[in-house]
Amino acid sequence: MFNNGASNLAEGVDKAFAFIFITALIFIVAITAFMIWTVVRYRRSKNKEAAQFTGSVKLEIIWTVIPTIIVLIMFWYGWMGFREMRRVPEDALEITAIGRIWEWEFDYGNGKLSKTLVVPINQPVKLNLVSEDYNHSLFIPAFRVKEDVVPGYDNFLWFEPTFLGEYDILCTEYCGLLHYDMVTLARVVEQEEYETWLTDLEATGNIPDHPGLAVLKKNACLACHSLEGVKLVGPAFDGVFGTERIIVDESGNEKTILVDADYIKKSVYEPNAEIVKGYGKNLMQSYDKLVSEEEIAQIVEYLKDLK
Amino acid sequence: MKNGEKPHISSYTSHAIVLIALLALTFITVFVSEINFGAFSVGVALIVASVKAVTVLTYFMHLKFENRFTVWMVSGVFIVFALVIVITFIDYLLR
Amino acid sequence: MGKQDTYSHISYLEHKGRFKGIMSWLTSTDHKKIGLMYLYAIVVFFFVAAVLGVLMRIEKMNPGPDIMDAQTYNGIFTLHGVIMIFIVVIPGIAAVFGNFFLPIMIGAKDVAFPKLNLFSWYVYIIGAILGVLSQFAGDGPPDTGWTFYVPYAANSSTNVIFALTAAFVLGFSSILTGLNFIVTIHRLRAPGMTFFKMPLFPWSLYATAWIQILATPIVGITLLMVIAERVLHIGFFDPALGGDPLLFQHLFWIYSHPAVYVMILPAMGVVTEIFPTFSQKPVFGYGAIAISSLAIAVVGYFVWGHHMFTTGISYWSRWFFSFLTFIVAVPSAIKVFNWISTMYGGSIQMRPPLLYAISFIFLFLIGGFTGLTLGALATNVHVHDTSFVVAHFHYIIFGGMGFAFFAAMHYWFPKIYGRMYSDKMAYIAWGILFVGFNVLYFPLFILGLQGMPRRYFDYLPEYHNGHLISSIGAFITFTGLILMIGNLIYHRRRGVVAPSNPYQGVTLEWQIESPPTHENFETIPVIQNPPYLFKKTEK
Amino acid sequence: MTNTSPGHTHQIDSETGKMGMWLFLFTELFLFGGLFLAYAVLRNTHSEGFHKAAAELDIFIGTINTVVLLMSSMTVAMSITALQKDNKRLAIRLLLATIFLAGVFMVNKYFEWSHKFEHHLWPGSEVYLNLERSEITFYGLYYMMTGLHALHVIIGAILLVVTIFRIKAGVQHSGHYVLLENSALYWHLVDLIWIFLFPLLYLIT
Ligand code: HEA
Ligand code: HEA
Ligand code: HEC
Ligand code: CUA
Ligand SMILES: [Cu+2]
Repeated sequence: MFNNGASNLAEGVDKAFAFIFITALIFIVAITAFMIWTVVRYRRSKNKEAAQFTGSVKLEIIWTVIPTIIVLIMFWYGWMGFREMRRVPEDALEITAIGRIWEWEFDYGNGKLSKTLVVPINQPVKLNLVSEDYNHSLFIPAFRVKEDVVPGYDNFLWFEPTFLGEYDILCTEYCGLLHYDMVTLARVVEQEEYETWLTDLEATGNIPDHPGLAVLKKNACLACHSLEGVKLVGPAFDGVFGTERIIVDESGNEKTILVDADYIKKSVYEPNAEIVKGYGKNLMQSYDKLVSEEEIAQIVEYLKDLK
Repeated sequence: MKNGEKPHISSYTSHAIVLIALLALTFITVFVSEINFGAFSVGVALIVASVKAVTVLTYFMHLKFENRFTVWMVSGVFIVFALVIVITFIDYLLR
Repeated sequence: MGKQDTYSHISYLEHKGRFKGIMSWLTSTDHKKIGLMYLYAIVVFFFVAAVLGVLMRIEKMNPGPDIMDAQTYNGIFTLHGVIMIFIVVIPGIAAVFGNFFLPIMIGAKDVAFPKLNLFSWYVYIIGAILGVLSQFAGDGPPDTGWTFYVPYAANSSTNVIFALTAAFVLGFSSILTGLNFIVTIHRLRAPGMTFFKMPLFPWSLYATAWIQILATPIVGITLLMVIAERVLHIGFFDPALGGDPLLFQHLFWIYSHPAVYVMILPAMGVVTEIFPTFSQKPVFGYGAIAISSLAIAVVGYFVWGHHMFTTGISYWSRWFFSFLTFIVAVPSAIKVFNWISTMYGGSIQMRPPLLYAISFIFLFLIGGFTGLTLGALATNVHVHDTSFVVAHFHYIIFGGMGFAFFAAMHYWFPKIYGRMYSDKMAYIAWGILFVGFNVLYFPLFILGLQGMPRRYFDYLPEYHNGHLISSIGAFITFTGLILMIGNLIYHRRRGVVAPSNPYQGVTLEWQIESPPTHENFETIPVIQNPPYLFKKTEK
Repeated sequence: MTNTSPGHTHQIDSETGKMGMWLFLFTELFLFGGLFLAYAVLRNTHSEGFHKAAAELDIFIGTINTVVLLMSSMTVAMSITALQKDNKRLAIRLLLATIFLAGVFMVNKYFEWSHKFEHHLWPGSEVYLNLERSEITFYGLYYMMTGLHALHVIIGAILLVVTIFRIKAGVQHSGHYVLLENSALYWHLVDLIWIFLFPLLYLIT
């Protein structure tokens, strides 16, 4: 294909593609050439009288049977390439890939979490796919693997990287606003390098978060609200509590209000009622089903301390 | 009616008989559902329901006296629907 | 029974109903006027959606935000998809040319239920208006993509309900049209016209109508379920409430795959009419073409799962759907071979409709074979939800159904309006359109193979070149389309007066006046011969 | 339905009308079909909860309603016979009986639903959302299926009322009764769907 396959599965995919592509090329060129030839050869100025035959059972059978055989071969190639993708070797390294709006996270067990995928070369890797909210899809073009990350389903994929390097990981199931930005890297490294990397990886997953931060993480608020003063989709969270804001209410009037517990609650339950000036409407959805009042209180506690 | 052919007129009694049969089937399912057949209870209930449905179709809905094509259509449609269910379950049962 | 009308030689365009002016159209139950009303509505909506398409291309000319933000982009491709699929191509050929020519081609004076026919047009307009309203009313443009995948569609804060209702209402209109056509074909064929003496365009409409009737209700109820889910938080699909997100995809594609054959079958019917006429030769393999339409309809009903190969459906389910997907390709192949054999040995007159029909085959081949790439399990894993898919369906919908639509417009234009368009302009427009089309969509295949996902507002720098070329193609296409439509609009009133049979066609529509009279036929013809007989049988 | 466009001055003949109706019934069938499919799938994944929740439904009311609908199906079928035999009065009476039975059905439904509502069990309510996931799904289906069905009962009854007026006006008579046949077909469909809803929702516990 157009970039070299960097996993063991690429061969099956590329073979199926090559067969279909070549067949297609032959048929498309042949049929187009035939059409052009007939149109020229039998043009009215040269061929006044049209022949009047109406069909031929023999030809009909030929062009039913031959395409049937060809498509069955295509099907077979496709199936063979695919069969590999579902046969996970026993010794595969298992990593959990978590998809949430709009980031990937890879759980190496024991609380070791990483935003990029690092895997050793020539080692089968099985990714268990977990979604925390909507449908996502984990796609690594260079490895020719893709599988949807569907909430409530235990999907998986596996591959054995065969070349060192860095490869894109993309999300290919539409998941809302920053779907296009749900991109990260897969790094294929030598076995030793992998081991040192894993040892050095801090087990952040084991340190309990502030309960408020846990709520923010669980609901992927941080996809839009940074904790470090950066403006993402929504305003940054640090230092908001207790400051003044200009907001635009539903009838378009501007008001200055103080950020307090009630305002935060309202922002979460009815985000469109009062929009912070300078931000778009309808970007943030209501969380009234997802975040309880208790959890809001925890968020408020957390934001109070966040300076 | 076309070609002056006479429409079939079903008698009142035949309708009454059909009703009695349908009621009998209803009571049978209700009764059977009290006994637990385990996994089969769904099957039994659905079979009885299908029998009832066919009865309604043939007698009340006059399929028995319609032209051939209507009968074909109706059966075809039910087959298509059954296939849709079966094919969907290739996914769910073999997962 | 009833009073006997005297036949008047006034064309349907001038025929006076109870009302005058625009009301005479809006209240007319004449299938021809209804067909034209669909045409005008569809053309308008096509422009709207096409402009949205061009906006997307401008945005993607360069990486990074250029003329819009991500939310707007998501709204735009959703509206583009919803309009194009539900408002433009699904009614498309069937509602426009089917309405206009089906009764004429089978020797009837109208469809079986003319009032219902008018009613479906109103339902269609209501649906279309709802679709447009979704942009303005409530909480902002829906941003789910035309596929409305749950859980996202159940949670998005935008105005999804409007779009869902619109699709539901439009589906209802489509069902009623299909119902009307089936009954018309069964009950109103001219005396002597058996099923196998019926022209092939009606045949394709017949197969289409069955799909419309048996598939559309499923998506209807599915959309209602999503609405219920949003309004009442019923847990059908949302896993947070115990639902099953893949169930939604099954239900959605049970309709939406067959729907793609609703788009393409009438298109195939159109070109099947065009090849014999311009070759002055009976269609090759009449029976095979007729039966393959039904085969596509029947088998095509059961392949929906090929849109779900990577969602985690069971191994054997993937196997089964892939297998059937390849099987449906065979009847399409049969048709292609029969079309090209129809030209072989003919006396071919090259005119714009034939040119469009030939380019239809070319583009359909590319779209079809890339469909096979998508249908093979291994390759699907790589190209699913990349711009390869986008290129596939633009080739097969715009290149296939779209070009067939243009072919039909040129072919039947003299019959509809009684005027001729300019052939020269039509060729120039075709040239620009054809080149632009390929420049626009071919790069998307390559991008997709490199891994460019679809529905991406922005992209990684390595994909820049392809996007740039594609965007340039959009402008070329735009020019070509404007020329083509302009040519037709201009000559609608000002063209040379057309004879009743400018291309020496033999099907019934060419045996009556141009434009047809209100009653279509002075006397209902009695059919003795097969439909495509260019020379007398007695030698 | 009569046809105003010239050249079509005849009334739609009964075969044409009936065929249209059958096709329409197919679409109705598939409309419910989608729900049946959803039922099958969700039941497959949540069988425990479905059993538990179904046990809460009142089999008695369900049975009564089944009997009522079957009877109404018979009366409407008999009404065709009556009209064919030119017995206009009997035909109308049988239709009235059908509509009455439809009313009984709806009243039962009303009691059944309001009983649930008294327990604050309606889609989206607090109680509802605090049920087990699988029970939520069952009740969702229950409300959607019976609700859509009830809507069809109402439409069917309206159709029957219209038919009565057409018979009274003499438009439908022993020589021409497409409308009666079609509304009867529609009514049977309502019955047909209930025949499946009843065991699936009430009996399978
Ligand atoms: C008019 C509409 C139309 C038509 C006719 C088709 C026709 C086909 N489509 Fe396409 N398809 C779409 C519209 C259409 N499609 C759309 C809109 C989508 C995207 C939906 C979305 O996600 O938004 C899609 C997506 C789509 C997918 C899912 C991709 C994905 O998301 O992963 C697949 C997978 O199998 C597929 C396959 C096919 C196949 C095999 C055919 C076949 O019917 C093609 C058959 C034709 C030929 C094969 C060519 C002619 C044959 C010959 C000349 C003979 C020689 C042939 C042989 C020797 C084999 N299509
Ligand atoms: C009939 C179907 C159809 C047609 C014809 C088109 C036509 C076009 N589409 Fe298509 N498109 C879809 C159906 C269609 N599309 C669907 C279903 C999707 C998927 C949506 C989703 O993901 O949910 C999609 C998605 C889609 C995308 C992918 C979005 C993404 O995944 O990020 C893109 C991007 O380039 C695109 C571009 C275009 C362009 C540039 C055209 C152009 O070719 C349009 C050509 C027309 C013109 C250039 C102009 C026409 C003329 C005028 C306006 C002149 C007016 C003249 C007078 C008044 C006289 N479309
Ligand atoms: C899709 C992106 C998005 C997500 C996800 C999101 N928000 Fe927001 N949020 C915004 C935007 C945009 C605004 C500014 C507009 C407004 O006020 O509605 C905002 C505003 C706010 C405000 C007001 C902030 C201020 O500076 O006045 C609060 C508080 C808030 N969000 C809390 C949350 C919480 C808690 C969550 C998660 C449970 C969350 N948000 C998830 C986009 C998001
Ligand atoms: Cu996650 Cu797209
Ligand atoms: Cu498909």
